[in-house]
Amino acid sequence: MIFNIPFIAVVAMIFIGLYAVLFKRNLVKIVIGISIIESGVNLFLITLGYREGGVVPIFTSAPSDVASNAPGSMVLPVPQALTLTSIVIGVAVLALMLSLIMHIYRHYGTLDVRKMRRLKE
Amino acid sequence: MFSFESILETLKTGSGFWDPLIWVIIAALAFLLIYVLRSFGKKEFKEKTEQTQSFLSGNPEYEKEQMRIKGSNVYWGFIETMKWAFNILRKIHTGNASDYVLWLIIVMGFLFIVVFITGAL
Amino acid sequence: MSTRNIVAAVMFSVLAVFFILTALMLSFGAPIKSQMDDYIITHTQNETGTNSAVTTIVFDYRGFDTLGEATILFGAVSGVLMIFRRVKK
Amino acid sequence: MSEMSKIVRTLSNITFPFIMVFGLYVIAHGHLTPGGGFQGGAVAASGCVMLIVAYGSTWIFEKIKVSRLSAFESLGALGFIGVAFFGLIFGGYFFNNFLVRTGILFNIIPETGFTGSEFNTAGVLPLMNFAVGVKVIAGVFAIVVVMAYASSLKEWKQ
Amino acid sequence: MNWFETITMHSPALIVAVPLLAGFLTPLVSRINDTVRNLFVLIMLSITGILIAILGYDVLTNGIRTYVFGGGNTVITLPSGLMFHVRIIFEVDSMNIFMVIITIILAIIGIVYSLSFMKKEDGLDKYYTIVLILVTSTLGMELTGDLFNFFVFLEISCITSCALIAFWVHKGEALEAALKYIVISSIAALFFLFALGLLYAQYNALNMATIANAIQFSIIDQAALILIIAALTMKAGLVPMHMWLPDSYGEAPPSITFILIAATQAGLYGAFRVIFTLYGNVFNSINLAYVNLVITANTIGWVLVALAIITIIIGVFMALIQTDFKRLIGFTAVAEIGYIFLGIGVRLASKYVQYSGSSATAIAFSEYSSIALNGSIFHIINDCLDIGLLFLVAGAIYYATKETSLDKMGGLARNMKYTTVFFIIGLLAVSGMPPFNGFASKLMLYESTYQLNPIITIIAVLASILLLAVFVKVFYSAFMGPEQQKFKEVKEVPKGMLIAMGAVVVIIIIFGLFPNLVINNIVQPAADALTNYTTYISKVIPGVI
Repeated sequence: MIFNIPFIAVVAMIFIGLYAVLFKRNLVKIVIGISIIESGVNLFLITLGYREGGVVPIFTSAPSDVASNAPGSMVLPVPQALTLTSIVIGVAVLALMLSLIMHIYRHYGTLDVRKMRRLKE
Repeated sequence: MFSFESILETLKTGSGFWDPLIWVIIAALAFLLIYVLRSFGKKEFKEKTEQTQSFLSGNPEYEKEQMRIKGSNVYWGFIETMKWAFNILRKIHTGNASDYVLWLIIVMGFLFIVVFITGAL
Repeated sequence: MSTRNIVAAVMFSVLAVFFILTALMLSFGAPIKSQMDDYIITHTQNETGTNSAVTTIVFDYRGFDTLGEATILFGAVSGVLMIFRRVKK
Repeated sequence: MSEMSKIVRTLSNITFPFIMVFGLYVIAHGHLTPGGGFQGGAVAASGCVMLIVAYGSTWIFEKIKVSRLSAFESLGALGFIGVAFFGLIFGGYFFNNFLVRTGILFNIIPETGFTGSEFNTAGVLPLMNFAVGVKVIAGVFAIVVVMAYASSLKEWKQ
Repeated sequence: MNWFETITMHSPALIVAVPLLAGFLTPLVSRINDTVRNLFVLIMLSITGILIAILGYDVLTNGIRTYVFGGGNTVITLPSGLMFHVRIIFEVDSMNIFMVIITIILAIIGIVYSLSFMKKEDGLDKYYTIVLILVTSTLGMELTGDLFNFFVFLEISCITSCALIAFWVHKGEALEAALKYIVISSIAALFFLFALGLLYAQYNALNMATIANAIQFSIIDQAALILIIAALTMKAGLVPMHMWLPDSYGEAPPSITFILIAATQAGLYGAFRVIFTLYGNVFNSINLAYVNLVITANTIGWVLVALAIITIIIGVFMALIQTDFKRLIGFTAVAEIGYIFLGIGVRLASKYVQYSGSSATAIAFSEYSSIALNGSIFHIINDCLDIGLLFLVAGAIYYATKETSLDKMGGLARNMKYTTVFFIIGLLAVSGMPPFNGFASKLMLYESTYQLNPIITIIAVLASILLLAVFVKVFYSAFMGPEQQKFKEVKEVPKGMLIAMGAVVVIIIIFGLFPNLVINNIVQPAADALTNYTTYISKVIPGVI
């Protein structure tokens, strides 16, 4: 149980982000919350791939004893690759959201999410 | 893969069936019947006479522009009767972005409760 | 404290409880199964001639994901440039 | 935003080449060390963004055509997908690593640890890394230039 | 191995790669001039359509076809007997083919429409680039057999749809709709990624068939199922997560909305695939080993039925009080989504166990469940065509009069004769009037739902009648009535838009008059591919069942 603290940290990060999305009114804070959720999910993927006492799965700089008894001595590489993809996706989403927010501030004159309600009913 | 006979089959829907070709034939017969009935109409009807004027209890007829009903006034009675339902619906549809996320969270929690209870059985 | 905030807080905590329940079921530091990753680590040098297993996955074993990733960046750049275009009204 | 003081500009002039060289190093050694096209491209693009901060977005926007940047980006993306299509043509499968174990280039099976022939490995991966690096530099730079210039325009000020 | 064999073998990759290559090339091609760019886009999409036709013929005749990216053997077998995948695999069965055909039809018609609709706009090179990438992402979502690849394409479709919804940047509402859409769909996609990680931690695999082979439905699997279902139903627009849908559909350019419908249906396809294949052991298996999971399947089925009924009611009622033309059609699109989910729910809820005494002897689906599934799958394509046609008509009216509010319209039937005829056909088709295509699928849904529970059927039929009432209101206020002064010199829309709308109308009439043509040739194979999920697994993992 106590060894699941990394996963608890992941859940904490995800829900901190969700708190920002649900209860904050500033659009920029909502976007920050989405980035925090995404960091939590990335941390989750990385944490899944950890192996007790493993090293980074790169043979160039690996010590000879580690490379000799691979793969048992290396962390899982697939979650790291997935995380790389996920990070770039997050960058793209962030850029698009921020540029939309700039335009919205120009049109609405405010960043309050409660005033951004021309499309209701 | 493609068979021409399958075009003319009838669609079996469990207890019933549906064949559009029969429907088309019946519709054509119905239109023919309508035409026959229409041909029994009065012959002395004239266009552009006072026969075509609408009788508004002696009042002069408005011009066409004012006699038009706007789109939001159609079904006024129905909407007025069901006002309680429409008020609830209007209350749900707040155009607030974080409310959209809140609905996602609500559905997620509901599914968690339902599935964990039934999955534990 | 409006009704919306009360509902939000309640569902928020319910979901948090379920997430923590799920997280406590996982095992940290000792993956349950690792056949795919072991295969990749042991065969990365012979199959793709790469010393870095992560780069092997990113560009060779799962290269199509990386193409989609590049497509996402491309689409984001095109979208930003389209949003910031000069609109003649 | 307007340009900053002369100290900042001089220091950015001095550090800019080092940042670019480091970014290109990360791109080139993507198949040997942690890093790769995306990371190195991000480093190099951050160097370009430093120039925007130092010299002001309007100056950069006049110096650089954004349409040319987007053309560069599509060239990088075309290089990436082109390598994949070459894999379809030469190797018989989409995204096939058709260069490894052939006598052309990047074809050596590496040894563990630092060996003399380590750079000449990994088949088509260095090519993909380079294409992605070009793409990321151009893309991120274009995004930042456009957003900075738009935020510096007058009608965006309330 | 002649060239046709080669093209057929590589077509799953080429179907995704060709529009993607076109999208990367469009910024360079558009530097020449506009006509070359438009021709280029059309030709590339036509090539994709030809490839889809080849692949579809092959799959419908020879069965499932797989494609391994990067070559190598499909499945790695360890000495211990473990079998798994390392590379990304495209696995194409009849359901994928069905969805891909819908997507390419909508994409080509939407491009033809936008060639004349968007002629006066600027920034068109970026527009066509992003449209091509959106079509690519939709095709990829519908072809892939790998979960993480599905997530990547989901994000691509999210980003490109958001950028296209915000195309009219001078309207604040468009930006607002785009921001709402990207906020909720990126959060949903992140939850999808979290669920994917849970499945990866369990089975150390990302391939759908591998996970479906090993699925155990432990607590972690249940959590993953919940997160994935919530994310994908949000993508499909199920109530109460539907509120982004009328915003986006109403504010995007109509030619974009026509393609966005295909992207929405791709999320729906993901829900189909997850429920019926990835969790096939739970919802789809008649193996007595899974007898204790029948109650879970029934529960999920009834939840889906309830949500579908609420979806239908809310969609129709909200559509009744709208005054904006495109937003009204958006709410009716929500109602149509409800009909599709009704079929899935009936299928899941009709699973039952036969007991002899106290011991279970067999698990079976009621015979009407297959009809429900057929009707649900058939309704997908009808929904796309009908709602799409109505959006195209709305776009034509906007093109001619620069108006979307119903209060300001009136008497348009005098000047726009073809558009009026097209709207009448779309009206009758979407409200399920015979002999158009909406009637056949809705009839199948009604008949199967009636055997599950008559009250649900009554509500659905009443909602369908209300749908007709909604569109009669639209027809009266937009086309009928006395002629308006400001619409005296309104012209009929250009030929390109008329050709696009006419093509949809022709397809609608053919589907309506010969429903068996569709059901026997593509709908029934798709339903079979969904129901026997073991063939899907054993195609990539030999020796299973």
